[in-house]
Amino acid sequence: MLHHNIFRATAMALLLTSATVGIARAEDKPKIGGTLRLAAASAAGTIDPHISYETGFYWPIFYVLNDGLVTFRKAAGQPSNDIVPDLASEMPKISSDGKTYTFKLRKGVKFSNGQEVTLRDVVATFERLFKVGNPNSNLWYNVIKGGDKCVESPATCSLAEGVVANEADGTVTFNLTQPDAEFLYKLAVPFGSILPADTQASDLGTTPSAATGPYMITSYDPQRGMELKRNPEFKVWNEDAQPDGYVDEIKYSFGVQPADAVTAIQNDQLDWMWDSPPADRLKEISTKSAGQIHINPSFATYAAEMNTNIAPFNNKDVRQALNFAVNRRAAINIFGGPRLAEANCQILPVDFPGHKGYCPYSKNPGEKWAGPDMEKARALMERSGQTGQKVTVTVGDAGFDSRIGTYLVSVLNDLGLHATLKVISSNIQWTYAQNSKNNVQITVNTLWQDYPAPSTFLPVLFSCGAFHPGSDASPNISGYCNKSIDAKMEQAMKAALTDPAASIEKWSAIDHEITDDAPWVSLYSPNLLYFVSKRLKNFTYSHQARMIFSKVWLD
Amino acid sequence: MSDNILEIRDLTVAFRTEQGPVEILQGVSFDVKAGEIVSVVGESGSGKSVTSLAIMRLITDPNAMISGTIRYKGRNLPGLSAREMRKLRGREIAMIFQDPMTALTPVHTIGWQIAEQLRIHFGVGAKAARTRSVELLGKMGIPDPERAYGCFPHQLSGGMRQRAMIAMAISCDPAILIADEPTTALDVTVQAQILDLLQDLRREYGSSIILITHDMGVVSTIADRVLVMYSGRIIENGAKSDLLDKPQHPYTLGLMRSIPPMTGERPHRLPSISGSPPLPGNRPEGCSFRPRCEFSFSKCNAAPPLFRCNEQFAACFLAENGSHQWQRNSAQERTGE
Amino acid sequence: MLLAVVRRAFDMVFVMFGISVIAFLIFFATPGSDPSARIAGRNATPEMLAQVRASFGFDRPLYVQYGRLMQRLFIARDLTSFVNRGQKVVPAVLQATPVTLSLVFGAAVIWLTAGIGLGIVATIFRGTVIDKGLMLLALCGVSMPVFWFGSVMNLITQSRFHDTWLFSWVPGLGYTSFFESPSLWFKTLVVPWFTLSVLFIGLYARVLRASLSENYQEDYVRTARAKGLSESRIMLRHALRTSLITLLSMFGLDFGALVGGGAILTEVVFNLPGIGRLTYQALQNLDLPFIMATVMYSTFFVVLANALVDVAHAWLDPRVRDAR
Amino acid sequence: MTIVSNTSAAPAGKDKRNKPKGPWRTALSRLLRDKLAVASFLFLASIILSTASATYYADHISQTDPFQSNLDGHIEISGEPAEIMAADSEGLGLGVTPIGPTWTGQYLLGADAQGRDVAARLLYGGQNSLIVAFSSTALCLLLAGVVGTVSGFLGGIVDTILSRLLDIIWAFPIYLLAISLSIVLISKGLQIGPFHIPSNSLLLPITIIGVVYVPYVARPIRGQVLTLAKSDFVLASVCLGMPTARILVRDILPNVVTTLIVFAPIMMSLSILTESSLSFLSIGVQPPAASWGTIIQDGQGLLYTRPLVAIAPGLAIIITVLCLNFLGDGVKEAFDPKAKLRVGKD
Repeated sequence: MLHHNIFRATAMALLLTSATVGIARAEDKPKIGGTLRLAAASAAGTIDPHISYETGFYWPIFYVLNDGLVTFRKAAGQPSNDIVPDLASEMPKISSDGKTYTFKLRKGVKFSNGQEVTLRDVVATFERLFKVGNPNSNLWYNVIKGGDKCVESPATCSLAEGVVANEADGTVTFNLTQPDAEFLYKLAVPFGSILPADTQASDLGTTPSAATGPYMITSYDPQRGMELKRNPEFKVWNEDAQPDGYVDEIKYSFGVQPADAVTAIQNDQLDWMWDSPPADRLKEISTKSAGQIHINPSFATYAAEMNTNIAPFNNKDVRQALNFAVNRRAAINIFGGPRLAEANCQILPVDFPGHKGYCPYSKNPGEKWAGPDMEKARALMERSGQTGQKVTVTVGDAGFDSRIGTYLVSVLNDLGLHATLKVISSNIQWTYAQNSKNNVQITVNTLWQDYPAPSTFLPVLFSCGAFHPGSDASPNISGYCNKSIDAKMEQAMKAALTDPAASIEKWSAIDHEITDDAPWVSLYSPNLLYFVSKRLKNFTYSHQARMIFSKVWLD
Repeated sequence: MSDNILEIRDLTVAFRTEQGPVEILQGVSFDVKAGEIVSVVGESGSGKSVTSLAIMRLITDPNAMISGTIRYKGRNLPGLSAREMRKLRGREIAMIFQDPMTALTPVHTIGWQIAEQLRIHFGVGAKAARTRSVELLGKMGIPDPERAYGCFPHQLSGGMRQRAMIAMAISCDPAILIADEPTTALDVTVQAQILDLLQDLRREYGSSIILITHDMGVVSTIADRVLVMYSGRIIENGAKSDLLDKPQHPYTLGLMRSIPPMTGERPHRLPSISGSPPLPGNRPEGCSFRPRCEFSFSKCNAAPPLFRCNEQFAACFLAENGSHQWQRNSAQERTGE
Repeated sequence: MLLAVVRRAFDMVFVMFGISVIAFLIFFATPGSDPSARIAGRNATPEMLAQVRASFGFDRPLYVQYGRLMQRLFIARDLTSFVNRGQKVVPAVLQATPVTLSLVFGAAVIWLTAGIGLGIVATIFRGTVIDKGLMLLALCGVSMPVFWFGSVMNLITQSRFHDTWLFSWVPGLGYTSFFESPSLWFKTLVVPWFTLSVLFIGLYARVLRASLSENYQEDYVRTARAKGLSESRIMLRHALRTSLITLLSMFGLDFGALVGGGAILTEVVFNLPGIGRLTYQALQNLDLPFIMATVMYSTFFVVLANALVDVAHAWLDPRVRDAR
Repeated sequence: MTIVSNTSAAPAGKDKRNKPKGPWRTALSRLLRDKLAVASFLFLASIILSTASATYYADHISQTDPFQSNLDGHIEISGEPAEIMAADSEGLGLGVTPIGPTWTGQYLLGADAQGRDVAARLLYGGQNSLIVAFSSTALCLLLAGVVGTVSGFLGGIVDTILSRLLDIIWAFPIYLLAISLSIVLISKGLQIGPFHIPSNSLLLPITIIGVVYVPYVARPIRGQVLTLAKSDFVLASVCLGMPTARILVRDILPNVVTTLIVFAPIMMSLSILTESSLSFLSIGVQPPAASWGTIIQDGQGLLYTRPLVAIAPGLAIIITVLCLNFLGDGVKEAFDPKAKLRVGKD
């Protein structure tokens, strides 16, 4: 059986490299027009692109609405991780010290409200990031000169020194306080969307912003849905950055439960669903509607974060014991079976830049996980002297979390701990788990990339600076603080400016080192399964924008 | 016999119980003549009400077994179809009940309830039914009948309710009116008015009235003929004057004794019949009054048939050969001489 | 009379005030319900949190926060969600109302008709096998968890027998407005209507059966028979007419509670975007403005239903009318 | 002018020669004569017994730990090995389906999404469902009895405050209140003085369900006590100078207790239904502990492939509640036929 599974896993890996399982035949001719019907169980809050951090949910929408100076290439597979010029007419000129970036603004691009995109809008956009309290303004954008001041007093934010427009030659120059290898990524994500200068300096909430992309939002009601129509002002300026859309309208319905969405897609009443199809429908759709399924790897790690500051997980032996004991295959079975996830022992997701297969917590330690090792686990538990400790597994109530939690409880009990499960609203789970005051011992989360660089995982989740005791905003949930690793991360960041390849090597080493310390039990990298209607063609999966809404057409 | 409007023969009503059938009525027979007021007296549980309900075929208990004949104008009521019987009820034979509070539907106005009956039996329109109902209420001596028409039962006094009840009963001009203890729930003064009303009705419409009561005073006021019931049987039957003067059955005598004298000094304590009537399932052998009877003798171990004594009938072996000593005594006692 | 109305109104306001305070306290006492962190976003610093807290007034004393919330809910009517920022609460509640009304109205028609029908039939056949069978069925209806029954109905109509002629007409779950497509509106609601009404059919049939058999013991039914009325007329115009008063008071309270979000489980199971589901989502998201709005809305209907039932009771039952 | 004897004759001739018994003994003997009620009681007892045997069942018959996930295991069915969680091989091979009913000792009713034996969980879940129902009913009746009696008997300001409080809880839609309390309490547990009830304790659903139904019982009891307190015999006792406590114990409490007894089965059936609803919304009994409601919730995710996981606990609930309702009818008839019981439900 085991052998059989391994065989299947390899077969799957082969399949995955082809990125999509649904077969788009060459003779399918592009069609223009029609309404693309999307559905999700619920909306996800504000649609202010400077505020919404819904990387999976709203960012793919923002990518067809708005443009930054640069963006990720709208393409399938690895090329989608590349940065291409967007509202800038070419890639920026970077000074040799890496502290100034000069962009030439493209001429003649208009917002959906008819105004032209001007240098003033660019400047205003970056000031607005601070004014509206962009979630990363203090982490990403404070590298811009004047940024730290803006973080302190957002209302009066001025980036007069940081973002300098030169009306004469139509360029804008960013002055940074220090070199930043990932600055372009930070401009390429939707936070960098250029909005009109007169956009209100507070959360837009449910009011759509002016668009530069092929579509614009015409209505948004979080209880019901969202409607996107063609932006009449849009003309293609760079096919790679912002291609025109095929469909005329996109209609996103909220409040559609996954099971109902599956049925609706089967009946051709919907074209695409955000949520994963429920586990008990997988068999049915994979036999009946195999051609409508697209499975793609995602840059995410599903992991159980352990609190390294309180018992019993302040004991490395216990953390490693749990790592040895957890059967990743079992977790994958909960998630929907071996086709939908790949076992992972380390922090960086499978295939992510810097990921080098490494699994010390396996029957036969090696590059890949090969099965749990209960003997080692028990031995480590024995050594730790923590047997009998009480553990509460705190998980959110959405998705598979509570079921994985149940499984973890069962493993912890097997190891001789006294484990109980605590399910809380998934809406508060993320902040609740972060606050060290709540003494969460172990929790589970899916950690997604922001952009394709190891720094979106490692420093954000494991640096000493990312741990704020007693705060709801402390993404280093493990409370893991290791000065030597902090120093190494610093070095890796620096290296990225000069020698990207060496930097990646460094990140890989850090990844492995943290994995050895076991602040997490990484379980797997989930694959994204998209179930689409028969008439949806040219499904294009980008690592950044997921299904590119402007690329699909309807038969 | 042709002037008998109602002839009842051998009416027996029994209920199936866990202990076997229990006879509530044991072969009741009597006649009612046109225009006659027949009063049925007896203690509670003697079978008076069951008799009246049996005539109306209103015993709905599925465990009831009814036998005997009830001839109304020659038609045997138990043999009629439910539909025919329904046409008769309220139209030919009407009934008024003891407690006018509970006997009227609380959620309809009394006017509506009277009109309902008129509309059912005569098919008259709403307006005509209303006019007639108001008229009837007026005839019953209800002041301001227009207002009373729109009143709900609980808004009227007991006497008014009973008048309304009677108005309803006579609305279709029935040939027989069965009044089941119509005055029990009322004040003494109102009782007299209601009894006057019943007498007026007989005079005006010529209806026969079967008046069921346990009150000898009521009997002496208006009855033409009296039936005395005890434990499911008629034990004495005779014209009022005869029966009151010369009761043939010791039980009747007992009843008479319990009436306080009309004149003279009231006795300190009214004499009463000792003991209580037997339960229907638990009757003694022979005469069921025997255990309470001060005159009982060996013959009483057998059930006495109705003996004729002039125009009176009595189910007592003492009456087998005409009147007896105790009768005279009782008559003297009654008049207080 | 005026005094009674004023008193009644005062009672209503008092109860609603009490409930709003309880709901407010319940949710402000919850750890993690402080929306600042969610509003501030994923990687917010403690300083940013403090800013958000100040700008939303979360650092003010509780009674000030309560006052502000109420002011924005009832007077300014511009209260917005903490989760879906910018979304106004009042229009969302108003939008959900027709869904709940559609569900409850339809179910009410079914349960009144069937409940009264069953009650009458059982009374007519009282003591027989038919009576016992119907009452057993009614009791089963009362004993079923509504969400479970809904799931089973879904399983039958959406999956197992969906491809048969019997249920092929059943559309997928969700709600279509009556004005969009009356026929689809009807089709989507048939199964939820039935599911929601089953419990009440059982309840009403049992109550009516008990009340009618009680009435049949009453003297006035005998009077009605003595009047020569037909059995059906006695049943409908006399016995039932009297029982309806009890039934209608029950109905008023049930209807009020359901319109006020009591159909929460049915709405969740059938994914109907009504008040119940709105409330449930708000509770799950700990979205305080929505919770307050939906709780106040529900309470309003429950309290109103109570008041209306009192009035209707007096109107229908002349005895009560005169008693006051 | 009336006949003196006033013995009423009962036409059916029942209840003759009754020796004077205490009212409760009379009621009990009446209850014992109600065959349906007795049968329901026996059936309930057998349900309780079988849930009590859960440990035995798990150890000796199903031979699995119903609280231990078993996502990667095998069993033997008639000699053939079978995967408990079988990854599907047809089509694209997506999805993992738990083993279905084997109708043998192991996995009699199949496995749930965690590969646990549904039949064994059903018994364990029944334990919790019944414990919650019993305890919350007891709590509710106790609170309602105290509040109703105190409020009705003392009157005055105490009554005003308590009745107002009851009014508010009464008007708070029952499920909303229960859900609100559950969501809040489950996220942090409950602190009563020095005692801390952790969030996954059964005491939480017990307390919540017990409390939210208090007005439904307390209000009728208050009314009853109010009537009793004004009744002639209590007034007479007061005039005779009897101590208040004695009046309470002798005249009022027996009546209150009778009402509570009549309410008990109905409240229990309500509690079971409420518990299952809360658990269905994941805010009742907390996993990995199970109740019938949580098993239904678990089964929701398997409705299409293994519907039995959700259907079986539902049937268990229906049967139990049905028995309780029959018993409730019997108890009502025996103890207080005139009692008007009607408790609102969703």
